[in-house]
Amino acid sequence: MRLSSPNLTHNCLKIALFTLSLLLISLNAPLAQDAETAPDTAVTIEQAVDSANVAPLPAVNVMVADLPNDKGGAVLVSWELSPDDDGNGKVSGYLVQRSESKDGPFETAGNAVRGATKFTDNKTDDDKVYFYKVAAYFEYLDAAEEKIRITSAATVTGPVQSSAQWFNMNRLYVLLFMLFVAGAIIFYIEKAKKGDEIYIRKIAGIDAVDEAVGRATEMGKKIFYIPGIQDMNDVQTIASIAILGRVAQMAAEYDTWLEVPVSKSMVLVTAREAMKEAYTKVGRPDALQDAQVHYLTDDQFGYAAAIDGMIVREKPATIFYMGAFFAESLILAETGNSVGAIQIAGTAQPAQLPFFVAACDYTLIGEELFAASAYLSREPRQLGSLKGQDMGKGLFILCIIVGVILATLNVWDMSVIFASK
Amino acid sequence: MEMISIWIAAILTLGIFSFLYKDNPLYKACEALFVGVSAAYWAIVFYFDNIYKKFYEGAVTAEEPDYFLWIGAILGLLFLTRLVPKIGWVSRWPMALIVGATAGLWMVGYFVSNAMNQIGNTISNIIARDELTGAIAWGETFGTMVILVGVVSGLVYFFFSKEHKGVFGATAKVGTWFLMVTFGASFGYTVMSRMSLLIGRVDFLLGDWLGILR
Amino acid sequence: MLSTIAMILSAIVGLSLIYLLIRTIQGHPVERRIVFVYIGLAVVLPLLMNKTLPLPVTKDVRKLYDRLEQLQPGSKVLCAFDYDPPSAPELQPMAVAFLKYAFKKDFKIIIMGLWPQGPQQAQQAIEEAMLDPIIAGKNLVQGEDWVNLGFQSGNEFVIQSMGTEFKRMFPKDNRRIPYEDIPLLQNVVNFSNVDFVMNFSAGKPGTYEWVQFGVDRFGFELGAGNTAVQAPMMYPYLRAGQLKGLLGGMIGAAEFEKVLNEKGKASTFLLAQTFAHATVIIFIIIGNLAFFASRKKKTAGAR
Amino acid sequence: MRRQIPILITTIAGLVFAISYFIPHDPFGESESIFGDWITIVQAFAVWLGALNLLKISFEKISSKSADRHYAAIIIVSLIGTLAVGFYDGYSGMAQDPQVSFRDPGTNFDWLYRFIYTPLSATMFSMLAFFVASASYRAFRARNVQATLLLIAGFFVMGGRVPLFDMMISPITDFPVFSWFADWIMTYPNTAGQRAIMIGIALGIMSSSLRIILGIERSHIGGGSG
Repeated sequence: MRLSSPNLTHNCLKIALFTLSLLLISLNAPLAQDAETAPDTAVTIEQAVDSANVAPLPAVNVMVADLPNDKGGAVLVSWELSPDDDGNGKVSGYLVQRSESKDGPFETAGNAVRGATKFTDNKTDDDKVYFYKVAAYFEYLDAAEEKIRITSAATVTGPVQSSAQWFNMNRLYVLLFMLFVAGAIIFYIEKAKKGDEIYIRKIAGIDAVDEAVGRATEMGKKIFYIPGIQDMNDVQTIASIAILGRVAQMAAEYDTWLEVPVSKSMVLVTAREAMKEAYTKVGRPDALQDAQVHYLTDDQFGYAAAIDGMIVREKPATIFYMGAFFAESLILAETGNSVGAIQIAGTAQPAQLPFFVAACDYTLIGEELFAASAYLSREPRQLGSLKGQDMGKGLFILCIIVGVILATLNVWDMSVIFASK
Repeated sequence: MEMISIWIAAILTLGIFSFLYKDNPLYKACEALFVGVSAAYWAIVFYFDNIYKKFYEGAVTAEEPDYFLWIGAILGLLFLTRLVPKIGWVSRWPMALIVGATAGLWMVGYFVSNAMNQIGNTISNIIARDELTGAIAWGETFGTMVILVGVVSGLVYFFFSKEHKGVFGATAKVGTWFLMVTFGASFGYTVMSRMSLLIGRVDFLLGDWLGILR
Repeated sequence: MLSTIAMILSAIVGLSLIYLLIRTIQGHPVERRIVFVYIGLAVVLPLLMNKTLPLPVTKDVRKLYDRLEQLQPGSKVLCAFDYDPPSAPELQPMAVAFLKYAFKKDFKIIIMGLWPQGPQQAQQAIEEAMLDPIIAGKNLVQGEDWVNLGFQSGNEFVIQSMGTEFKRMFPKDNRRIPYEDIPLLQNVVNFSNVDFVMNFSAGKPGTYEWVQFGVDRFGFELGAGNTAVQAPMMYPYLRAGQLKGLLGGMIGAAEFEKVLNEKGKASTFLLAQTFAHATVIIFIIIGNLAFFASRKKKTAGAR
Repeated sequence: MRRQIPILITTIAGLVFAISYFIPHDPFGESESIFGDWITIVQAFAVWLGALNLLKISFEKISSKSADRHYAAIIIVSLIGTLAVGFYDGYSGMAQDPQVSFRDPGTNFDWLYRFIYTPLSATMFSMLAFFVASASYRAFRARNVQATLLLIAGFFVMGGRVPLFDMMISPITDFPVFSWFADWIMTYPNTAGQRAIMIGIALGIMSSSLRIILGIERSHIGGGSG
């Protein structure tokens, strides 16, 4: 498991070691935040009786560089710990200072806690040149409870200039993979538009639709179709309406009452249109009544309670739940189950899927909802996208298998091209 | 005052709970109160933390006003045209901005975090070793294999342009098992969550209101 | 006294479940309101017993704790409160325990919210943390030791924008003090200047968004407390290191309290949680026994 | 005009956010921030749209003498009342020195939050505990292999995350077998399953976003297929 970089782990171990010993001293000495120019040389204090009151050694190997892969305005200052920053409590933190000239005057750019080895100065001007110093300091309270800070000497590093980059090289592989998937999706959409056949596998829940509608017809009972509680801007609702079109067609053929209670006015309009189209397709536009699609309420629990009542009163033979569902899923599924209806559900809400799987006869899981909608509507956009996404999945599966084999044989760690920051 | 406040909160709590017996006017009244108060709560917070603090003080009263913010406010006002059906179509402009920006941000965000990084983490030496001693960590090795099999078979299950037959079909079947265990875990956690919420309310009723806890 | 009565009552209630089982197998499932009564009792009775239970600390909680322990005094921690009152029973104990720990360790806390209710929940958590005598003795100052930046609308776009500049999204803090005048925020420009980010999340926007549009773009370290509904979805992130640790639901909160050694609400709820789970498990078993019994009858009848 | 401009806005906004991930340099870096500002403001107005719409619908209900007009009246009164309290607290707090926020403890708005909003919203969701229990009794059946696996996994996670089963076996062993197993399920099979779902969803989002940016998908601006 790669949880952290080796450098970080190393530092973390170090930090953990002296955390305890430092805690006592630092409890009453929060770091100073105010900007002030610290002296260049070590300060000696007359009252300093404690050996700890001698200035700590400075940070070593200070490096400055433009922060890479950014839009400019930032310099990364890094250093190695002061030899005194090793758990004996002689370092309270680091003071980073900067100047536009090598000789100063230096102003505070920021503070870093002890054990830290870098600081990002986000307030630079890309047109200017900067010099930096990193000093270690020790802070304590004197007898009068005054905060005393002793700062180490520091050497000047620089010059450095920040700049913006035109391409974030860390993200090159992301771009390549995205272009592949995007290309595949567009290619297959175009292909489907031209009328080329795109195969989609059978989906269990969809095969059961015929049976479920047939059963309602035999029993002379109603069919309920619940399109979820999201508006038309949710792709799940869009997919649901496409499936509704198909169900409505069957219901029209069998002359079975199909009822669609909705919770958003936009969905009401769209669902009506889809139903009209379906009934017209089978040549029975007059059979459709306005009352078949009706609005209940926008409110989540109000909607669930109203449908609950309908289910108990009317005892439908078949209930479809297709679309975006939230906490109301289990209330609906339980009630439907209690009247013995055949229930077919489909949603891409991972948290609600368990309830549908446990309480319904068939459940379209996640992407199956979209696949079902493409399968039934045969719309080129949906078919092409589905196929293009499959190409992406195929590529990923291939990469995983090849990558794991290579990694296990210690040939090449392929994960580096996926792990992008 | 504290006493009265707690009584009010307790009555509202019981009012909502009365729905468990059956739908009734008290519940409906509490629900209406909830709808009204929460809509106004949101409106107030968005007004002071955004419209006032970000826009008004940034673009109107600031010493160096950021005139770009005016465009945001105008787009926001266009959104309100939805209330007037005749000119409601202009609300599509701000809508287009949000939908477009979300699409752009998500396209990359989901792809990087939920696809690329997850694939990258799945690709690893299946023989896991202890970080300190270098000995083979059998538990972790087995776990890594479980994840590998689960991810691959799950992806195969969500593969739609090939029929689930033969080896491919069998793999997909394994995929459904993993999905079911995942949903089971989710189910258990959801139950846990719902129970916690109830415990929170009962703690309020018994503790803060009736004062019989501790 | 109350505790003894509660114990006796729960024994009686437990026995009555057998009756329920028989009724159900006979094909007369009880009404849902009776089930409601059982759940009510399963929560009320254990709360009256006032007992705590031993709880092993899972490694996801331990991981977060270990990471927090490595932070030095003075470390700046950004705390995003992304939840509302309904999820408070799960998340508030985490937030309180975390704040107590953080203040004791002298972390500098920067609070913000992507949910409008978040900063208000944060105020309540701070109020409670300040009651701790050790913390009260520190005389913490708003603006120097902690700051509440309030809420900003825009969901994931707020995180995205904060990657460049916090100030752009939070020009003033909760008390309308300008960003640049707040001592704690001197030299804090964006995520590169904070040492750790902690997120308490009940949904969307929340940890999902913080990982996608924060961690994976700007490379900070993130720990999270989640509602149990959301927690299972975070495990892939946890394993890939996109999350440094995870507290899941009230149980996660109780474990966190245990590992931080802060006695809080979550630990006292453990017994009630256990009873509630047991009741649900028993109901599933009863329901399924009845289901199989009826199926057997049906197949026998068909023959 | 009605169609073209929204499509153009969608495409530009989408491209800015997608491209700036790869190209941090201006104009992408800066325009991303500017767009971000606008979006936060538009979303704030969207919330106001919701509140005003609620008012409008409630007034309509009253004027049409609908059956639930009494509840509509409660909505109107509580909405306007809360707004009044909020505005009063917000503006009077600004006039004080030091300034007090409307969400600070002790304000009227905070009182509304603690004693009206909190109990109502929290209780609303806590009712799900009852529904989940009754659903598990009456509807959650091991009706097929899939549902069986689901219930078994749920069983172990539910029982293992609390010290329930482990206390039962405590006379035999001190090792928390069940909580260990629940943890194992979460860490390995759950991670695998969630990851497969995640990758699938990521590809789905990628393709729908692509269609939106390219203007192939236009349902958000009230148009069907392109």
